[in-house]
Amino acid sequence: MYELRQVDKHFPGVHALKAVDFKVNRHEIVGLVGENGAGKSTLMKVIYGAYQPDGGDVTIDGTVVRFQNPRQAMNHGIGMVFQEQSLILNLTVMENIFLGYEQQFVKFGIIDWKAMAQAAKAQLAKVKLDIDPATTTSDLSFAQRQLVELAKVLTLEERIDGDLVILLDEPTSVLAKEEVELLFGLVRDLTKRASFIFVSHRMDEVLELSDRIYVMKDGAVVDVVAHDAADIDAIQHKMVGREVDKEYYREQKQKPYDAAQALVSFDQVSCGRRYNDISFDLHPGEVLCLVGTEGSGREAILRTIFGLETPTAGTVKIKGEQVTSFAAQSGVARGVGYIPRERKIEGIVAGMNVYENMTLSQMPNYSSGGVLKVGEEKAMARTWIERLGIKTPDVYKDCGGLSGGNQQKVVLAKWRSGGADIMLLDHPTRGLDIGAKEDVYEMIREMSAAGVGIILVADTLEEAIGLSHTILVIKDGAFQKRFDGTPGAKPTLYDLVHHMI
Amino acid sequence: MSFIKKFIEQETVSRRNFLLASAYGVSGAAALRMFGPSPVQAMTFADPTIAWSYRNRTNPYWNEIVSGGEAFVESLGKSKEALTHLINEGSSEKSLADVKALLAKTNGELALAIDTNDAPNARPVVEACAEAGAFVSTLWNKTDDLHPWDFGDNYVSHMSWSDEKPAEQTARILLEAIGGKGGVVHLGGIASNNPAIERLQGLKNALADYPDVELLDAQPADWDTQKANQIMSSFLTRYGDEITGVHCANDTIGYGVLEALRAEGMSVPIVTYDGNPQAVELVAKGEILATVFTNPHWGGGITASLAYHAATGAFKPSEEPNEHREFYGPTIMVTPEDALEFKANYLDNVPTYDWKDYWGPSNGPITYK
Amino acid sequence: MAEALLVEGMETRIMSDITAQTAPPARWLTRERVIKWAPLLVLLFLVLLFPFFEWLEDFREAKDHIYLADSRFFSIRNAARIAIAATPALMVAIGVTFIIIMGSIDLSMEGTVSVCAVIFAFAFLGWGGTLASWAWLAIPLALLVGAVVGCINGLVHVRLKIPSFMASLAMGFVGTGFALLLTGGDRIRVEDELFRSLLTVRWFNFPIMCYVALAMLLIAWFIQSRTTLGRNFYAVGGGEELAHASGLNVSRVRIMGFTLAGVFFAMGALLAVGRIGIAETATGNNFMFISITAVVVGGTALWGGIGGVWNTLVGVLIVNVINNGMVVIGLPNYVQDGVLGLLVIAAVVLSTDRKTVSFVK
Amino acid sequence: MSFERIKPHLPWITLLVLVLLVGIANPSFFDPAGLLSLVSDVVPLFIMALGMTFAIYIGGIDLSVQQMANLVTVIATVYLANFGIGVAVIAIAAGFIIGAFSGFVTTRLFVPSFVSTLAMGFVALSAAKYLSGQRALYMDAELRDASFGWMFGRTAGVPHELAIAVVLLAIAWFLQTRTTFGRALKAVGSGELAAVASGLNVDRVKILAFAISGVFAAIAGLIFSVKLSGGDANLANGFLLLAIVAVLVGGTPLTGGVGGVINTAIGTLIVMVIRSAMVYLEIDATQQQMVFGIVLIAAIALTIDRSKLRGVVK
Repeated sequence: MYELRQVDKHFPGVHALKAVDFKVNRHEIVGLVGENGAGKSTLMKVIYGAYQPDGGDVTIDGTVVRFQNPRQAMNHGIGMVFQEQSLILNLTVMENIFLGYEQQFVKFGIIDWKAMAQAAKAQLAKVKLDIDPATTTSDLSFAQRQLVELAKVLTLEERIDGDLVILLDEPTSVLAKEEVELLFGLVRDLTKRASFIFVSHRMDEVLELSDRIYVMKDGAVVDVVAHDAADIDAIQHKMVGREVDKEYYREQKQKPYDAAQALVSFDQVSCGRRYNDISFDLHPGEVLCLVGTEGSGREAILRTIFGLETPTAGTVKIKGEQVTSFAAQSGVARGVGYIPRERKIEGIVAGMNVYENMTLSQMPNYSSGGVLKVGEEKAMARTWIERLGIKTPDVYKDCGGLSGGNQQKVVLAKWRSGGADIMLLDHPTRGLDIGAKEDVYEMIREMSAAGVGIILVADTLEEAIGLSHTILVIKDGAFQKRFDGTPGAKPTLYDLVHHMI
Repeated sequence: MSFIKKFIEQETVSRRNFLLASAYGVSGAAALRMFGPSPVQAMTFADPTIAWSYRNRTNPYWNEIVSGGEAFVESLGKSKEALTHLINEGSSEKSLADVKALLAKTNGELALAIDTNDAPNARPVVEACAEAGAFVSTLWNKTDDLHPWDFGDNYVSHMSWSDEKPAEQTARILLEAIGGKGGVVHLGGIASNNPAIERLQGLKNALADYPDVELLDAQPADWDTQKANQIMSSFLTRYGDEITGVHCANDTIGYGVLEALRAEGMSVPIVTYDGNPQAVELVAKGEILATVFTNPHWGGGITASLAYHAATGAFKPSEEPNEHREFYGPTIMVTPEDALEFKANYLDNVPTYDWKDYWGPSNGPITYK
Repeated sequence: MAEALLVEGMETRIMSDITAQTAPPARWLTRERVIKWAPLLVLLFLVLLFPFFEWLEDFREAKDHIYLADSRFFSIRNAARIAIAATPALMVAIGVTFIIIMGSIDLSMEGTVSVCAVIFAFAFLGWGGTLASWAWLAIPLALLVGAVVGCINGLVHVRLKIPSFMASLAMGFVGTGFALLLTGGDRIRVEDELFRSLLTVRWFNFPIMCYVALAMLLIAWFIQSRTTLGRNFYAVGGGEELAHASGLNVSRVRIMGFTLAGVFFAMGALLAVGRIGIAETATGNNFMFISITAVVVGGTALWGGIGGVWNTLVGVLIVNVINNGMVVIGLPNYVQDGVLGLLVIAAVVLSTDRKTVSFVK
Repeated sequence: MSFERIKPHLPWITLLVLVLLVGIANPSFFDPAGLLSLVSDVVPLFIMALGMTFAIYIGGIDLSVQQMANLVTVIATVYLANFGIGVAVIAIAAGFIIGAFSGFVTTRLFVPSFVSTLAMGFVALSAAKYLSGQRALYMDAELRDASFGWMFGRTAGVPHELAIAVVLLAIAWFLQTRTTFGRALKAVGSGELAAVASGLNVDRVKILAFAISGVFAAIAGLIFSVKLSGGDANLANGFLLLAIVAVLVGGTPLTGGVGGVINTAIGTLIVMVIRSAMVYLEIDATQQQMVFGIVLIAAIALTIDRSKLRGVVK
């Protein structure tokens, strides 16, 4: 019903889409996978009208259409649920749902709030969300917001006579497992009324949900597989274009750590309502994974060690010394490195180039008397660009223009080159494609072998299990259980989930 | 709060004495002769550019000044447009920069009439003109240590008004009108402006003879109608019926005060300063008891004329006595009795002045305290 | 310029049952609530503070003085005076409130007010000089002029992609310059008794202009809360790109916002002329900083999305109460500026929710 | 040569075009002595704008600079007799303290700099009014020349004022590009949260930026005071908006992290050219302000590099 034929899209210096054929049938869920930079997001933007293709046709039921902007696409029944949280937080739920389409509730220039609330209620019912439509959006949980976004797109149903195509861009990235299940149930249910295009980095989820899967690589569709014929390894092979390491998490490289000394010790530490009474030790060479649902307190623990949060009770020791003042500066001075989840906001400074970003945390090492030694900075940057295989034309490249994986490597280089021996990794592989993920895993093993203590909040449970020496399960800010992760004796997914929820 | 105020006022007085000691004490009289009377005759020009530099066009006072300048230019047989306007918008920096730009443009062939916006700005303006060989006459603002005779011919003249006496006279009219008892408030100009200081001093001088009248408060209204309006209404709250008279530093302040009183349906005697047409009408109606006309039209014309004629060599400033270099402008008291007559003579029909009678209407040499 | 990032995204949240109703705040006196009402509390505090100083002064001089009852500051007549002083500024501040809610800023008010005042006065005098003639058409004309100036401002900002700070600052110069060009520096008196009854006729102790301002405030509130445009201001301020992606014509909303602000600036001009009976190039002077300060003091955030016209009313009153109160208690004029500055800082500090803002510039 | 390549050079191209336009209309504009004099007269404004650049570079603004300069003109005039050249130290210290306090209020108390600096400006104004006794004061000429006469001489035809400006520009440029502090400023301006997460003491950087802005404003006030040989609480009025305009026209947007002190130098020159064009082209007095505004819109439209205004134009 909805079809792209031989669609091309060029940007200066990039052939982003190469004669892409893409088709969505009624009541179908189509998966779309590919590495970062494979052209997924360009394709999506063409579909929902943010970009106009340079060549080829977009057809709906055989009629050629051309969208100048997202609104025109919406008027043809194409809606988008965004990857980033795209609700406007200071508005109420119903305002968000009908944003841009308030006119239907306006009588004599006056908005009929009651009518809007009623209509919003109906939309929320579609996604089985029972909340007051007048709630301010910032008061909702992430999962609730995700459902509101879906409800917002579903308003197309009333507005459009024809068929609906709804794009779901990484809808599960902020959701916990059971919430994902709920969302999937909902989506399957909704196929009665709409078709879906599902984009995710989580291969298992794509496989589980999709009827057909489009695999993209370098701006072209390289394969289309049906649900029943799908095989993770085969798809990954197509995406990456080479054999994926069987030892995905590099377990063979996991070496025992030195339990004799402790880099970080938490002794009955509490931090307000975020977490309570947490105790553990991190040793040199150890990969310690904090596992829990969103909001269980794992990030807050990381931020405490780095100095961004001040605990309300208990003792924190770093390298034997008790920490009294909690500030990022002192964390850095003690050799703590932090790879934040919000890479683009907290990780790199967009607008600053590669070497400037790499030395940001360690300027005293590259200056004397406050005067920078730019030559040394560049030399260091070149060394690390080579060492980590960072893809950048030169050290002057604005980091905001690098791909996600390379940005992550720059952040890593920043800490590693500064000699950080306690690394805090918050979702380090989030949003990275398989190749980049493997690079990150490789680096974690290298650091571990070099005696760096690592605390990890992983993107998936598999990742946590595969990478860690030790797993701590946390629920609602309280410690639940400690698992040992020696290769061969690793806990199972079920073991962990059992204690998480 | 008056105890705080008293304390701070005492502090101010003692520190002001210190200021006087430091700034005037060392060698106030021995003025620097940077450019000295030059031995060679200053170069004169056949047809110098004539320019007026002033604060802004939004104040009727300056419009009158400008009209005088334009009348003078027309008397030379030129069109009005021949007068170059430099407007500083209340910025000394722009005032100086514009003068410098004009000096560069005219290559020094310039006859400049200027109010430098703020007293300290007069020195660099005059120095720049002298250096470029241009001729400058100043109005109102200059510091006490700066004198035309220290710059040979190039600093032609300075005209100011001694506002203390006329302000004292209007104050007396006000104090008589309220029967010599009660309370008055004063709304002043920008606090550091010379005329603002003198006009308040005039009021204080008059008050010395009226022991039963209290000066309730004096606040600067920055020559601004809206600000005067707000301050007056606050005064009404603080002092209420105690206010039996209002002394304003100029007409525009007076308008704000009148409106504040009108809003309350009150009527309190007020006096103002400047003699703007609108104020004169109000005097005629009796809404203002008195204002002082300083003849800005003549002032604007004669200042330009002095600079121009010195520049053309029609007269040689350095040969004139000091009282022809620094002098007070004329003042005319306008009261309800003579307001209409005054209006007919000076405002409705602007008299044709002899722009070569430089010092006729002037009011004696400037004296320093 | 004023940029802040909500830490919302990084704040960890406890998520239990996905479909659960969001729990209503358990306590009545929550932090959020206190912060929301902080500007009003500051206003109340100030209203009680100045009479205290009056009382203190009389107490030291051993005069009889019952706190509040004998206060000159705390009286209906003074309330009317504060109201008169505040009305033009309130109109201007309401206009700029809409812009600030959008996360933009408008610095063109001084020029716009002057232009509107001057054109109004010319038209009013030219068409009869009294409200009882066709001259009343000067009022809609002035509002139209305000709308046009605001619209040009918005067009320059949106179409030329110049940040609003710079675009409106330059438009302010143009406006003042245009007013000067029209008047040549003259002041225009508007003496019509009927028009001046805005100031001279009082209902229940307050002059008519206060009721006009109140009516405009209600209209602004209506626009803010009951019209699509008003709600779209909040959407744009809360997340412009998201609003755009939702199909909102953000450019149109912005231009409409600046146009609407222009209308309110024109209203401010009319009331300013009504108050002193004079229209001149200087009519707009001093509105810029005072109105923006008032908006911020009222609790509308400069980074957009938060606040509204009632906040602005409170903010304008706070600033005017301080100005009036300082004179009333006899504070020496040269400390008044400094005290105003410090009180403004204090008021903003009290009404900022430091927990939801991670940094401010 | 694509348009993208030209973009970063637009500010000085605009300057050049303006200079040529004015010069063609009135060739006397090209007189070197006249130009030199015009440039040296804009020095106090330039120095103030230079300081303001630091505040804007981190994404803030400093509205206290004009009042700061007012205060310094008074300080310099009042204390010249007592301290001689030492008043420079007092002036700079005053600038630093008031600027740092604005910075403190902004960073620690979360008051937007638009309001905090405006308010601190009022405080400085009060101090200036109090110190001056609300009068225009003037310096004793001999004392002035003994302590600060060197500021206004000429060496080899170059006004010393200009030399001071160049030295200060060089210092500011060095600070911005070659020091850890300058790097930290850029990080704070472009991505404050990442700077925090890199362990930078962001609050200190921001407070210092405002303090530097205050110091430069104080130096501007001092030079202006010496130039005018006096001081009062309104002497520096009219500087503020022009200083902001100079920074913006130079191509340092209010969003921070882009542009810098060299841009401000160009921006100040653009302002100077536009302003003196009024005189050179004999624009009618009542039209000057309007023309200034219109030319300004055109200049800003030309000079700002929109691709670097990350995200939306607000």
